Amino acid sequence: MSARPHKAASAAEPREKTLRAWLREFRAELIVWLALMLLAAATFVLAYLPLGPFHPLTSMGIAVAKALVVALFFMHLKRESATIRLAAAAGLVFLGVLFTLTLADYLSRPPGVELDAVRATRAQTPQQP
Amino acid sequence: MSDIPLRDVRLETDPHVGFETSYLGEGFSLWSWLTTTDHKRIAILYLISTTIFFFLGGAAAVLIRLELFTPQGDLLTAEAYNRTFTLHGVIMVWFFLVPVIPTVLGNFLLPLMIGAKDVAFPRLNLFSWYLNIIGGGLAVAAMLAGGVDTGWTFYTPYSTIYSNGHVSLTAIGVFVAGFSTIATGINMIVTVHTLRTNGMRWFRLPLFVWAIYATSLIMLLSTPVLAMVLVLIIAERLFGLGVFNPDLGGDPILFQHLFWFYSHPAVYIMILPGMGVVTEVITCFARRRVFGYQFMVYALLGIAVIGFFVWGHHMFTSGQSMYASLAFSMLSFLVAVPSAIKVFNWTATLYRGQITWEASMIYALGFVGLFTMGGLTGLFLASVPVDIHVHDTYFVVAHFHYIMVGGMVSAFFAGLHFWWPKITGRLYPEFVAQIAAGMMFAGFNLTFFPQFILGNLGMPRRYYAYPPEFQVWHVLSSAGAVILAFAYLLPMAYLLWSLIWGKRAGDNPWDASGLEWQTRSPPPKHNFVEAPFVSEDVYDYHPENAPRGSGADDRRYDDRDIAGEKADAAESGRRHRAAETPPATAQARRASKTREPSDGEGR
Amino acid sequence: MSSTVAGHFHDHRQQSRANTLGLWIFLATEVLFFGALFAAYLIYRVLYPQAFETAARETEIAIGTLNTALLLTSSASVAMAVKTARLGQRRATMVLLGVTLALGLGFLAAKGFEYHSDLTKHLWPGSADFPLDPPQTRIFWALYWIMTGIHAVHVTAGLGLWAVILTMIARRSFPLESSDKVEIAGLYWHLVDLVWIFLWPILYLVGRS
Amino acid sequence: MNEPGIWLPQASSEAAATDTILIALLVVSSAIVLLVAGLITVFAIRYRKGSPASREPLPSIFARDVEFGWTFATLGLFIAIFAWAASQNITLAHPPAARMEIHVLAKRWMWKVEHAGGQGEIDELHVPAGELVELIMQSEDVIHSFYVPAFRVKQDVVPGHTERLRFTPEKPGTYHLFCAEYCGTDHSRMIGRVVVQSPEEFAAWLTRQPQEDDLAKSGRQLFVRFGCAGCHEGQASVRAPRLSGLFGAPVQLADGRTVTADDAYVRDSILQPKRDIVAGYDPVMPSFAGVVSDGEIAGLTAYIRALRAPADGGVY
Repeated sequence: MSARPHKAASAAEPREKTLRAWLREFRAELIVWLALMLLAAATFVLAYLPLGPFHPLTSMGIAVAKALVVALFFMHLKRESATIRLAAAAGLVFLGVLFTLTLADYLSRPPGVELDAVRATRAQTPQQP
Repeated sequence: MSDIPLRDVRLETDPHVGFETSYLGEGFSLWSWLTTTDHKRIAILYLISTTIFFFLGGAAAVLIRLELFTPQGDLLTAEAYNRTFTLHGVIMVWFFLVPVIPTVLGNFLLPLMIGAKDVAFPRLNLFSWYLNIIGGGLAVAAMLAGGVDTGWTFYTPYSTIYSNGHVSLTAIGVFVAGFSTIATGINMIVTVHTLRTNGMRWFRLPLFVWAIYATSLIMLLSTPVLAMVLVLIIAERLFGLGVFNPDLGGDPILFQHLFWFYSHPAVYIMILPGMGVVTEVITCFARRRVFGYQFMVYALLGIAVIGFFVWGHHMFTSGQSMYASLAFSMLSFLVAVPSAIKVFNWTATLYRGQITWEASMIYALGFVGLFTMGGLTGLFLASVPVDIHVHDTYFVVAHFHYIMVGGMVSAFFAGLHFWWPKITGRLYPEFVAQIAAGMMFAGFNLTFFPQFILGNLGMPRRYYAYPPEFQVWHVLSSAGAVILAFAYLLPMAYLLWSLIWGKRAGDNPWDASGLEWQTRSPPPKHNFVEAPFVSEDVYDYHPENAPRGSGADDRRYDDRDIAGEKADAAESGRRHRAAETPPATAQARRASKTREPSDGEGR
Repeated sequence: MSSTVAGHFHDHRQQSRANTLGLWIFLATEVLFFGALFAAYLIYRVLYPQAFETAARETEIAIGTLNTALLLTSSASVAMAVKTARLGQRRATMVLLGVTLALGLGFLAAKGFEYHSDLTKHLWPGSADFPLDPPQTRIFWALYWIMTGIHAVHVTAGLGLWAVILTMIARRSFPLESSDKVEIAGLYWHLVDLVWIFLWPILYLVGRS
Repeated sequence: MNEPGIWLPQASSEAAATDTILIALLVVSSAIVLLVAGLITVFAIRYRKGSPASREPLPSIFARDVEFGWTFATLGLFIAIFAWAASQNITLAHPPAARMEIHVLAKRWMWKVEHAGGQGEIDELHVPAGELVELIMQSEDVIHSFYVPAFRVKQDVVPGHTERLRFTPEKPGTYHLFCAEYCGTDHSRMIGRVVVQSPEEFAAWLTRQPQEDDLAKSGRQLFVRFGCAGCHEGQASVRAPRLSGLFGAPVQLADGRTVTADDAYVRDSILQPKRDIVAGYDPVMPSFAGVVSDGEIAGLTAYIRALRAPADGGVY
């Protein structure tokens, strides 16, 4: 994303900046912005389609894509040093640990042990596994 | 005790080097202390505040032990007892055990040990102290206003629906103190990453710096989850936003998952700095390099990482699924392995050393013994069937007190005594200190070993009245507590005494290796008159009558390596001196000149 | 000029590296701070899928989507502001930060309006006449109020930060090109946007098909 | 039950299994502690400052091999202990059907036990020896924990969950029952007894129990448990109105009104005692709102209704 350096980069650039010059200067950011808006629109549309069990998969997939776009381009993670990338990843890794081990408890509860409210709701909706 | 051979301590002979030119000398007004950004002064502020919290929590502990002297509760009512043990838990965990070593010894020594002028974000460091004080103030205010009776674990639904104590005020206090810990963590990690002096490679860092680094990792990755759990408690109590409310289908076990995801790594936040201090003290007073330096570093990082996988062993009896319990039990056994490695390495460090018994060495070896017992009883609690029997009994109370009081508090006292000459420029009275250390070790064992037996007999935790057959063990424990209380008061007395009447310590009274001992004590404001240069490995000790050879622990750099480092150090020294204009007086430069390693003639 | 190299750093590069690393570590703590909430949401969504879908249908999807657009655009304007700040273009940076402030305030205004309409529909879990049937829907709405509430607090903090930086640039109290204030605040703002990127699908788009 | 020893009797089959692992861990741990403490003292004496012992540096390979050695030794030892401890749990994965199911209701500061035949007990549990018993436990308010040290079993009772605890009592006798999870003010009073009887005795005991629980009798126990007896009975220091013969009689109130003491009056004076105060008494009674549940108020009212004869303060 190397934007061409603007000619008169001094503080007193000409007052009325032409739109085309402005677009050319921020070409990179505008492309990224457009990508984000498209992804947002996509996830919005997909939410209304009858995807059934695939809903969480698609909505989370697109959200992760948007997050990566913002992190890599807007937050310049692409050119940061390894330590900073490690710091960025550390939060997510240990969040993953919290998710997986907590889910391990809830998903592996045998039929007799789960919450009473859960047993009640599962009794009412037989087609739910 | 007096015939034990002691190192004859080299005193500071030069009268006018010392107080005036040190970090303590440049202004003693209240304002200069309250707005200081000097990491050494902030360490002193933390030392004062954590000591006050320590004696506040300790007073609650004495009350509890006196109450349990008799089977039927007669000193306190049930309500008052519940609020007392909650006060003891909250104050000790969040305002003494978690902050004390990283903020007192860590703040003071880390920049010195890596040759930096200050921590990376000095103002954030001061802000962290203020957060700690505000949080502590709120928690103490909640206690004075009537206290909390939920225990320091705040288990729902009791804490959110049924408790009528000041839960929200305490939760806000702890929430604020949590951000103080996060601020310290950020400061320490960035300092170690960016401010190491030239030659201070990662594997030349002293193990105390590694311990603080590993602790900061845990602080940063676990405290936010505690902050959110406290927000959820406050949201449910004040605004009725019941996330854990069983009537709505909420699950109190989910609260326990989120709470223990913080609270188990928190116990590693408490013990890792202690391990770092103990390594420094044992290597100095055994005059030997640490045994297996790289294994010790990987053990520290191993504990920090695996410590996040094991929290489920607090919930074996809570209705957590049996398969998850087995998984957590397995991971809990794994996390015990690095601790075992460290204990064996400390013991091996003593092999073929020149061991002397200064007070800090007594505390350090006491730490190794008591931490071993604490860690091994952790194995009992990690195996599911045994934990089902002894969970929530005094066996657990004894286990975590062995690690926290026997381990961490002994390590803190070891560090306090070891670096006292560096912090204050004064020497404490050695003989009295040895008596206090021995008394603390004896008092501790008398207090908490009977509680293992109580736990095995089934005495539950947090009972203020108990069946009469447990009384004999409680009487022993309460007697031990009195000795322990006295053993804690003694150091406070003679350390304060030494501030005025103590002998003046030189730069390096213990003849220890490490950058902090190469500058003056108490150190000047910017720590070093000229940037120190590191060329040898860390812990450059070797026993008195041992030849310097090619042995495993005397690894020498070959000449090409040393020449290369001297070249780039000279170049960076020139660049550094150009950027720095300290008013270096003649004596300051002479006193802090890098001391030549004394070949073979050691004291 | 307050942004010259602080005493204890050797040079500017070391100081800005320290600031960036420190901020990224703070972002990791923020990820875990919101992460605990996402963990609670994940568990309850797995336990009560039906109740969460009936509850999520009641959220104001129009305002939610508008807010997403506003925040994404403000993220772009911040990225531009960081670029112009590094190039020292003072006027362009001030304009872009002004746009960011406007978008942020728009977000808060829309959020306020949405909260108002939620309250008129008694969607507050504490209230007696909570309209939705299975009690677990109250857990969804409790999470909704806590998540969006704390996120709004972070947005407000971010806007405060931008306002301070904007006035400092206006008063020329620090050299624009050599300071990384704008970049550091930008990183924080992008995180606030990242959190919303995940909040929006799980709170508003659930149960729409 | 109360001979002070150092080890608990093994009163259930689980106790024997758990104790073997406990003792094994005790042996291993004391071995390691003695090893470490022994080495430290030996080194401290042998290598004290100025002692003649040799200080040759250790050969480098020696350091590395020893390090790997004890790393994998401890790893292997710990995994072995885990496998052994876990094996005992795996057998619980698919449990045999328990013939005897007892319902336990935990509520703030008492255990309500109900046997299959409807016999009710408070803070007591009678079980036959040698038979697999399954407790089906629920909590009415906060988290409690059913803990019988002599059986080495413990199970938290979490509100919103139905917890199951399975054990086989072996040795007849009376054992402690504790609440192990902190549950509020009288957490330490929420204790009781587990009585293990031979099957014949147990069957006899079952028949002697009244089939359906006598409400007034449980009301009496509540009357004592909540401390009402402390003031409303005998020569209490606090002046409080006598309740015998109260039910159905008119009551003169401090503000001049007279009301008949019916169910509603008893209920109100329990929940909001300050509302209508009996003439001649000062308003010292604490409110029991949130402490006493509706079921208990019904029990207390039944008990007060039974207090007809004014003589000695009531029928037990």
